[in-house]
Amino acid sequence: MFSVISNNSFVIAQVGIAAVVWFLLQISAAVMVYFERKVCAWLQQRVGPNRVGKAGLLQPIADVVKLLFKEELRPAAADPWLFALAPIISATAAFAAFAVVPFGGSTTLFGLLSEPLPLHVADVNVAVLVVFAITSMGVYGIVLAGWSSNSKYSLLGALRSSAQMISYELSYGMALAAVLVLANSMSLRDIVNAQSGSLLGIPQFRWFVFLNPLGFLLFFIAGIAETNRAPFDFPEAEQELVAGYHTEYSSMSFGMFFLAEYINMVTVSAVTTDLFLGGWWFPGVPESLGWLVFLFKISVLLFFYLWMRWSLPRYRYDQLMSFGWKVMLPASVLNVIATAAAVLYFGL
Amino acid sequence: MLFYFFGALAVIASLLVIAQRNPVYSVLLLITSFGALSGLYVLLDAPFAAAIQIIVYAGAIMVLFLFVVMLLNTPHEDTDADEKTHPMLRPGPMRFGAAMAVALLGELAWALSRSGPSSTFSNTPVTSLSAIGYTLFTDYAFQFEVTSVLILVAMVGAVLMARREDQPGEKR
Amino acid sequence: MPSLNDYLILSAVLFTIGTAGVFVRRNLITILLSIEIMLNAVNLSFVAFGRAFGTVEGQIIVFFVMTVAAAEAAVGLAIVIALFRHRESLNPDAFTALKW
Amino acid sequence: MMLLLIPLFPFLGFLINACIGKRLSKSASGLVAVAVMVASFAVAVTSVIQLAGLPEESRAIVNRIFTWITAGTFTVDFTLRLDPLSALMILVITGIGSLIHIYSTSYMHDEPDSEYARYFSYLNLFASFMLILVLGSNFLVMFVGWEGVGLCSYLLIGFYYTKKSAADAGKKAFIVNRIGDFGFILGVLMLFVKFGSVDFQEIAHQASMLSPEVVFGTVSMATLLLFVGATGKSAQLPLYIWLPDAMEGPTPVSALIHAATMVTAGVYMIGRNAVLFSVAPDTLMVVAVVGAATAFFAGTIGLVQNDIKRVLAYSTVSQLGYMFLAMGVGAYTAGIFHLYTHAFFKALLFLGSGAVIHALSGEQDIRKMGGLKDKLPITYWTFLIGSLAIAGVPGLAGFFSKDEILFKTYAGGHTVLWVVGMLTSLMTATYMFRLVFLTFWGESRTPAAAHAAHGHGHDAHGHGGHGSHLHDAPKPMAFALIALTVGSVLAGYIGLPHALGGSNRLEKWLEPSLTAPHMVASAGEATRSMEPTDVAAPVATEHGGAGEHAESTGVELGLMGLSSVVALSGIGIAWFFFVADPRRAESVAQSFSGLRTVLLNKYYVDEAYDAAIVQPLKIMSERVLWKVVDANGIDGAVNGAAESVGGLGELLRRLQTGSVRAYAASLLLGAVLVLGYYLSR
Repeated sequence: MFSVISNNSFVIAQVGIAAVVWFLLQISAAVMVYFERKVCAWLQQRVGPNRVGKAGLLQPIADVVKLLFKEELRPAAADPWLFALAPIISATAAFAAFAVVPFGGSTTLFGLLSEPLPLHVADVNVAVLVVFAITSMGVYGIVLAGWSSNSKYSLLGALRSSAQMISYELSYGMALAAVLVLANSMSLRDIVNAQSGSLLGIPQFRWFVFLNPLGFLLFFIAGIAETNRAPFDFPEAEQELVAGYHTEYSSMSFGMFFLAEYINMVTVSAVTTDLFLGGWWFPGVPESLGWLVFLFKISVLLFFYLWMRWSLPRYRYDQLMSFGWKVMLPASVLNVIATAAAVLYFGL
Repeated sequence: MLFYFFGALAVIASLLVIAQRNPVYSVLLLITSFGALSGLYVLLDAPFAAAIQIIVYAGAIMVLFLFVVMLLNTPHEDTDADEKTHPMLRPGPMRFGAAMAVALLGELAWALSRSGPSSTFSNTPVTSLSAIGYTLFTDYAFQFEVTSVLILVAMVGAVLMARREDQPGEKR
Repeated sequence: MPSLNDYLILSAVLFTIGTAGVFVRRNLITILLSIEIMLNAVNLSFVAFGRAFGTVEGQIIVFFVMTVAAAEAAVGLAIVIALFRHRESLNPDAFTALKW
Repeated sequence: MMLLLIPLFPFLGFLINACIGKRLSKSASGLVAVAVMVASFAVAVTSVIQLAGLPEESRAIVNRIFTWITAGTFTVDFTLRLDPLSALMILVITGIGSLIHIYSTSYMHDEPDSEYARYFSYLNLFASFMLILVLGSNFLVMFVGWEGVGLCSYLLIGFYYTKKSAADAGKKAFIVNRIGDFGFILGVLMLFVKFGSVDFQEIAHQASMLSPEVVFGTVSMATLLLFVGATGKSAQLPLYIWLPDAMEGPTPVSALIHAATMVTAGVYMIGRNAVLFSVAPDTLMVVAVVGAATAFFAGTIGLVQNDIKRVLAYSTVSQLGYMFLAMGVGAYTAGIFHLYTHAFFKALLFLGSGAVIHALSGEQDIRKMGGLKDKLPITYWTFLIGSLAIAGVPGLAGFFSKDEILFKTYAGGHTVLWVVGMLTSLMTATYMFRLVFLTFWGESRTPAAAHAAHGHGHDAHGHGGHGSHLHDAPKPMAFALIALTVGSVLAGYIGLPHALGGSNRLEKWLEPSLTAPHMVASAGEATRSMEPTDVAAPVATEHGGAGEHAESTGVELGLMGLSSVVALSGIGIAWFFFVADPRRAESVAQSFSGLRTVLLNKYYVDEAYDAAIVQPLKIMSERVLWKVVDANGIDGAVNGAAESVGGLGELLRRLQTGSVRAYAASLLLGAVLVLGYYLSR
């Protein structure tokens, strides 16, 4: 099922792509940290980091260095194995999810390759499900972190976040199902290509966000909840539980959670782009430059994330839950039904 | 190769599940074994089964278990301290049951040995989701509906039972 | 390339492990986990058979088994919680009273 | 189906009064009860007329209602059969029954509505059963009525169930009757074994073929057992004891059940099976002796009793003794005749006494009466005539019947029995007039205060309210009294003997019932079959020509004179002691104080029974049956069963550990075994 063409150069290229993706994801985390602080500053009429390097561009590196040189602390009552395992799980899940996300058409790397190479780490015909599965795995990192560190703040945060993630996973999946109905496939690449059709006479503009705006909205909100971002950042509600599930973590293990959070944001944004925003398709842009379009779209979504975090207040927990169960879920179910009906009726 | 890797992983993980005194470890090890199983499903050209194995089992059911473990927070199961005086409650039945389990294994092996050597999978696999979905919603539509009803009932029942009484511990 | 029998043997082993777990553990949650192991062992054999006969039924049955397992887990855990409220224990032998 | 209506009407009344009686007003329920009885009477009369229209050979109306029992070859039909004998009976029952119902409507008028309805429902039910008894064409149907009337008599004796004496009397009557019924049913079974049928006609037919048993045999045994039943029902020695106590019931009940109808069932039964009994001379002898003895015995007790109703009760017993005497000597006609006349005047006397008690608001002790002659003229005159009739004064009903019995006895050669009968009639006249004189003559001994005092607890309830002024019988009672008076005067004339130029129509009328069926043609055979025994001789004479009558006429006339003399002298004795100079009675009583106390205490029979039977039974039941058999045996068995089940449960409980894993283990074991089985085959 791994559609790997058995050819040395291709294998090398494939590995290369994987490596590039892995590296870029880490970089993206650093970049995200920088922009988080910058955007926060702009929204608050501040300058933000500007000491380290030009306009504080080196700030993320400084942060990483700081993290690396901090002492690795572990509470005496903590469960050593799980305490160590939790951040690894989170990070792994975060990275793994991206594996099946295509981020561009195929390229021959300027003729280096005899045949075009599709831009993705791995294409699975049930990619959507795989993404779904892996994100659902991510919850374990949080839960275990909370439980193993044997502190009430951590445990509460863990329980909260896992409950929240499970609750929103439902609407997440339902919104996703609508897209599957539209695209009639589970392979993300197929889904993206299904959006390359023309809409309103504009070619490559048949994005599902237009065909199914409600689905997009639901998916986006659920995605925010999945990534525990504001205004749904209950796992780390500083005012209530010091820092939630990673209260007891320090140094690099904390860094992993940190990393995982941002990579999750990137992944969700990428998936959202693939599912609703037509992936690497943009009117008037050739497929060969698709990855740039893709990058652009992701950036826009990520900016949304930051924007929301620094402008919206946090919900109350019960509000979150009732919203998830009483608004999101029914809406998404309705959305699926409506979409299916529309597909049958208009033969989209 | 992969089959033996996953198989060994599954068996070891399962063994550790029942060898653990700490339910949290048990749950995690079970998740591991589920992961191995889903890998086996992939090898069996059943990606759908593999995916839902992770999503439903690992992603939902096991989280539920983990929840309960954390909620009740009884990490270590009580040891032989409270062996009952009742003869049937002595470790006897345990040993007996274990022996029975082994006997069952022997019988299953026997049955397989009688069935003779089986060929490797020759015919073409059915991997397309549409085929599964089609069969599921045509031939097994009724069963599907019944299952949904079952889940509804289970949900109501679970809510009802887990609901805290007005004065907990009053019923003794 | 493993044959059908290999999968079946694996399934049998897993099933036996689950069975044994039901008996050797003294913790309701672990017992439920063991039951899950048994279910999965059966699932494995189903999928293997389905693959061997080239039919989808194998996976469909797995689907049903999973739904049932979900229901079972939900109800079972609810019962566990209720029991735990009454006796501060998860030992099945603490609930041998035939009526409350 | 016409016959069915006769018992059905009273039963209907019973149903109405029993079901909705509580909601009916007194007048309504009373009206219902009387109406059904009158209707039944009307039907009875019409059917009897219809019967009379039939030729003598086949003078019977048979109605087969339904097949009751079918077991193999043995079938019993619920069949009603009207023949001359039963015709006479139903006329008596419905006729006198109607009168007594009418009487009751005013007599019981002070009862609360529900009690009133209950009373009449019982009374109707009794009538219905009694009619079934007399109309039944086989033993089983008869037995239904037999038991039914027993039940009703129990219910009515214990009518004032709040009164211990009444309740006890009811129980006593029922138990004693049970003893008799036991003998009866045994007799029926024996007859079935012997003849293979329980149908009267069939049995009579086969019996007529038999030659009389010179030695005591099956038939004798069976008939004897039947007679035991008769003694129970008809209050003969030794089972008479319940009848005097039965006076606890309301007086009309005493009149209807314990004087006119039920107590005569035994006599009727013997009459019904005349042919059968004729084949068993030994039994007949026993019957005759018992009858005579009872008559004399009861008479003596009656002499000294002070309760007006008890005196009448003993006289009833005594008169019943007469009837059995007649049956015993084979004078069936005479017995039935006396039964018929006795029904009239004894009912009259009871109703009269009822009127007195009614007037005195519950007073029953004749020593507290007296001087009522002027205050209660109607009652007095009717009562007087009744007494004359029973005493056997010439011209009145009792004279003819009693005289015929005595004549037949004498003619039968039973001189001893005849003497006893004479003495009894003397005593009868004496105690009856003692009653009359003490009650109605002389100066009043009624304590004004006594009314209220005795007003309650006795059967004429609540008369205290009427104060001390005496009132004669109200219209309905008076009507009944007068009607019965007429009856007791005239009833005798249908059986006017040849000696007085009469042609004893009754005898002719009853003949088909008393002889073997389908045999009128060959009556000679029947006659011959009875000739050899002197006992059956009178029967023979009944069939024989007028020649024998011619010879016996002289004797008969002589006896008539004698008996009338006896009757008058009896009255004289009574006058001598109780009117001319009461102190004489006292002195005599003093001189014979021992005998008197014995008589007052009825020969201590009750005490004897109590000592001989009741107490041993009680002790036996308590010491053995209860303390040993029940407590140890039965309870032991029951508890033992329970405990054994419990023990078994204890064992099985070991399996029900409630331990999930134990269950799972057994489950798994089963799975392993099944799988192993299928693998190993």
